[in-house]
Amino acid sequence: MKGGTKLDKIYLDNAATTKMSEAAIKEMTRCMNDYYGNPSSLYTVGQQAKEIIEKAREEIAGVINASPKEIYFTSGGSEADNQAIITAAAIGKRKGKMHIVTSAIEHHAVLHALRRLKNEGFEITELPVSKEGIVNKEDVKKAIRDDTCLVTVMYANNEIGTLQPVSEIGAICKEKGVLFHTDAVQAVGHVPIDVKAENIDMLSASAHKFHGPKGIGFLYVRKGIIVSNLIEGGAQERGKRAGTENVPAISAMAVALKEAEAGMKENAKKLTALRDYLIKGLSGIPHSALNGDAKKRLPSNVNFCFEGIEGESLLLLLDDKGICASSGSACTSGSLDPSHVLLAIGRVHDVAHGSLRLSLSEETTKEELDAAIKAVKETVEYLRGFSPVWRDLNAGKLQFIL
Amino acid sequence: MKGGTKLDKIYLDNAATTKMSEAAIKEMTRCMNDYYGNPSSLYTVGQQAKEIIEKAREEIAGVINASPKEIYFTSGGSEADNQAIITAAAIGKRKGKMHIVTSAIEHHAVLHALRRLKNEGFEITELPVSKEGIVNKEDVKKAIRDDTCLVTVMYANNEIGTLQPVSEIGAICKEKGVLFHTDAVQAVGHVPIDVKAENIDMLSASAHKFHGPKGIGFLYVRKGIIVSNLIEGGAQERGKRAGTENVPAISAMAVALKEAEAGMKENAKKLTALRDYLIKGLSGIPHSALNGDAKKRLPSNVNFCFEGIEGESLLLLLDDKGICASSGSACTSGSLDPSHVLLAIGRVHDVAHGSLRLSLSEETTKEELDAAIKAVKETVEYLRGFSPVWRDLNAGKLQFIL
Amino acid sequence: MALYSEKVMDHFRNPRNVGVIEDADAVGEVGNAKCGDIMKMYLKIDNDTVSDVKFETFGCGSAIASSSMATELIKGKPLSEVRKLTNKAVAEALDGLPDYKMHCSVLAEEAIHAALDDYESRTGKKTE
Amino acid sequence: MALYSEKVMDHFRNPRNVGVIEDADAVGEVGNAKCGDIMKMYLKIDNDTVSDVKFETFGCGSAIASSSMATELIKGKPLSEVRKLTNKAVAEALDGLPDYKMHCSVLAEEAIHAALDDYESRTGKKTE
Ligand SMILES: Cc1ncc(COP(=O)(O)O)c(C=O)c1O
Ligand SMILES: Cc1ncc(COP(=O)(O)O)c(C=O)c1O
Repeated sequence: MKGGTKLDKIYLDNAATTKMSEAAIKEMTRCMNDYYGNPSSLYTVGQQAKEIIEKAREEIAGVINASPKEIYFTSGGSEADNQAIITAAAIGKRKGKMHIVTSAIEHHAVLHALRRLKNEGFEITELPVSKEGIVNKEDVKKAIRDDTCLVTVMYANNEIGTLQPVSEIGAICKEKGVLFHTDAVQAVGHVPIDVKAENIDMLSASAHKFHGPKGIGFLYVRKGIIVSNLIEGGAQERGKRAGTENVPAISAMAVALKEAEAGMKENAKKLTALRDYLIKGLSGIPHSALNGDAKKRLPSNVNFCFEGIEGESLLLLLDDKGICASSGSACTSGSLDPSHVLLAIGRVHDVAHGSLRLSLSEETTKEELDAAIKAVKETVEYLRGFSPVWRDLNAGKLQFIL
Repeated sequence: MKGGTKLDKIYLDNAATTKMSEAAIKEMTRCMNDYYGNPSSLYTVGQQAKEIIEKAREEIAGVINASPKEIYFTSGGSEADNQAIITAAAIGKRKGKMHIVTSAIEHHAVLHALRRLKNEGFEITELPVSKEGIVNKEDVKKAIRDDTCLVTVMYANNEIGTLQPVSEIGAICKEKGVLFHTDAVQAVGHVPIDVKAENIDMLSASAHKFHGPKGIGFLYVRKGIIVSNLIEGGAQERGKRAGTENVPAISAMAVALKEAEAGMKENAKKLTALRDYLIKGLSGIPHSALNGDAKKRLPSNVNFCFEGIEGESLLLLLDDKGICASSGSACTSGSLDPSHVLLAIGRVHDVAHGSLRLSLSEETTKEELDAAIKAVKETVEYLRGFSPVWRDLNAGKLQFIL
Repeated sequence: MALYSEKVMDHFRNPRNVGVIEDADAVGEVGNAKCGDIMKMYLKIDNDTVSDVKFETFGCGSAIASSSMATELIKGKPLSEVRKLTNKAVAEALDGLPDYKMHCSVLAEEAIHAALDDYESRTGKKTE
Repeated sequence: MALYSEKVMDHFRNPRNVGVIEDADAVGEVGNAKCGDIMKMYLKIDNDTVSDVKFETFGCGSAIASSSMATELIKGKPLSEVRKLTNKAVAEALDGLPDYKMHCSVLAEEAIHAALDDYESRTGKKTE
């Protein structure tokens, strides 16, 4: 059960952020009230807080088969991504290895951190993805050079939900002796992860993606890798991440993650059925197409393109009908470019503008999806009704792409 | 009124971290329950969250006389300090100005961020402080060179509570055209701050120091200064700080800060009286000394050195008596060096090891201080009872310093 | 604090003059799907006055609202006045647009000017 | 998870053999105030056996506990055995110390060895 007031909204933007679970809110509140001591202090009140975060660290480590000392708490997924990347870059630089392999569909946190490295002299190879949105492991193998210091490929894509061949890439990196980081922000708490079995050297996660609090996440770094600081200062997190520890959020993150783990199998089964139901329903809209692989995708993710309409107007009208959705990358940033992910899977600009991401949670019901399907159908039809593009397509002046 | 269960402890470590106020906990809980939408989303649920953070931004800006666009939310004081420093460094580097002026008593977040810059080729001038722990503004003036890109001097010291001549330094920096950053983590919410009147270009703050939540803070950057990203990624915070916004913590921080502002005058008066009462009480212990200026200090801060004993054992025994205190810089880090702040004010190692910081909150009572004074007296006496140093001092084999 | 003003949302939700004029005296189309915005204006012109106007738009909320508002601003107006319509007027009539959406009002201005140009080239008349 | 083991806290809170032996047969003092730890051991020796021991310590919790435990470990023991006391034995008897506090147990070992050295130089006897 998720906490809080039930909105009379159909919330289908769980890939952007999730509602906190009741247990996580409870834990957060408990710690805010009773465990405010500084974990770095000597006195009992502080040591109790320290115990709480170390217990959380153990629990979180357990979920991904890491050891507690390999877990560093951060303020979220973006920070974890940035720290992983500067860590690998610093190691690479020391060894004169200034080449990094990544995919064309990474989250901006990875993309922009790499862009900065590029400005500092690193060379970045961006691997293409298939039209289903999946990196080819052979491409990874071929891209790795003697001077490659890092392969960073996400676990699951945030826009189109595709699951990447992480364990295969892990095996390749291990064989070649190259560090492997995966941005698992969309995956942790949703699909089973085993950093050891999958040969993952570094992994980023963010609590608010699995019904934990915002503003907290973690970075797993395999033992033996020297972590670089992003935030310098005190000796917290074994000197690798300064700042008074966010005890309530850390503990609530652990609670949420344990809950997610406990329900993972059952939820995945339920969600996969709902997801496929939603995909089937939306496929009924003419000149539409699913983005990303139909099977190798997160159980919660559905992403469509609709020809002849533009995404923002679709979202706003869906909101009027009580449906919270996004166009892929949540962004009112002023960037008017269509998603780099949709372009990477070969959607041309015209079509990429008309995308819709619906991301489910464990609380999503079939009735909600029925309502969503109906609303999307009506709205797409309505917008096409006065779209000059749609008119031209139907008049044969333009060719249908989808 | 602060929230939560009343500990049967006397909590005198408010400089390390504070108990959240009831109102802040309430706001946090409200947002966790009802405003979980992503502020970067188009739909109503997201836009409501956006409204909440923009309202918080306005309120926070108001408290320090900044404009809302000058406020960037961070995960705390350490992150804000780091971002301020890399911002100034990037600007300096572009102009070929690679010299930075700071004080000898900065927090580790500033100190270590500067140490990193030093490794990158910056030159750092560390100004001494008086034996009262205060930077001399004339020293600042003299230290500024043609290639100085930043002066960073804290507003109030975290160990000995001394207030620095911020507005004088601000005026000098303005005159000389050098950026001025102040780590105001200990000051915000406790003493009145006006970034315009004091000519502050950048200022760091952390919510958990003023009864707000942990894991949230802010950086003020004067309009016109190009902010460098510490965390790259999404377009949040006008592209200057990536990561899904921590809506509950941001809003609770604003609530706590407004409360702090409303009570500031009254609390300062009350606390100053209590502080001076505590100082008087502890001064009764022979061969002890107040660290820091008796007047130019935070209303909540008391810091003493006791000759012939060591700080950790004092703290542990005080904890047994229900008193939560710290030795200055909260740190079980493994660093056995005495505080750089105490060394900077001229305490020799022997004495610097025996320091005690007691930091008050608005809820601290005279009765608690009486108990604390009694406990400290007894414990110091007890430890001196089997201290070979104390024996030698009394036997005249060593000379008393204090 | 909302993304768009009430006015924008009203014109987005209830766009005025949506549709096509089959026997339009002037048609203007600007933008392209690649950029995510296309506007098409259909004008009926009698006595150098816009007697009817309709639009079709492929685009975001502010593009649809800008088109709608622009049609309202020129309906019944003499061509000389229509020529003077600026994107600023459109944006102001909508109680403002976010900075990064100002180009939508520009598109509306351009669509109308394109229609006027079309009218000039069809009729040989001058509209300014 | 606590900073120190129960054993450390017990010996810190209730240090055994605290004090001075005015007519000690051997005294060892190590450490210095600059580093934050000074230990002083007073030994009474009869028949090559530690018949009594007292200590004074300026230092942190683990320094006090290490001194206390060390005195317990050597009390009543023949000097040859006392000589063999290692810091590891002290730390183990305390159920362990945090890594960065291990030097406290080293100091305890050194203080006792210093006392034995003092005894040797006073008496000319060998203690190993
Ligand atoms: C003066 C000063 N600066 C910076 C910090 C760092 O703040 P935070 O722990 O919130 O990162 C602190 C407190 O720890 C402080 O007292
Ligand atoms: C794949 C991926 N990486 C990184 C992030 C960044 O996480 P956060 O917003 O918690 O910093 C997100 C979500 O925003 C994400 O989906």
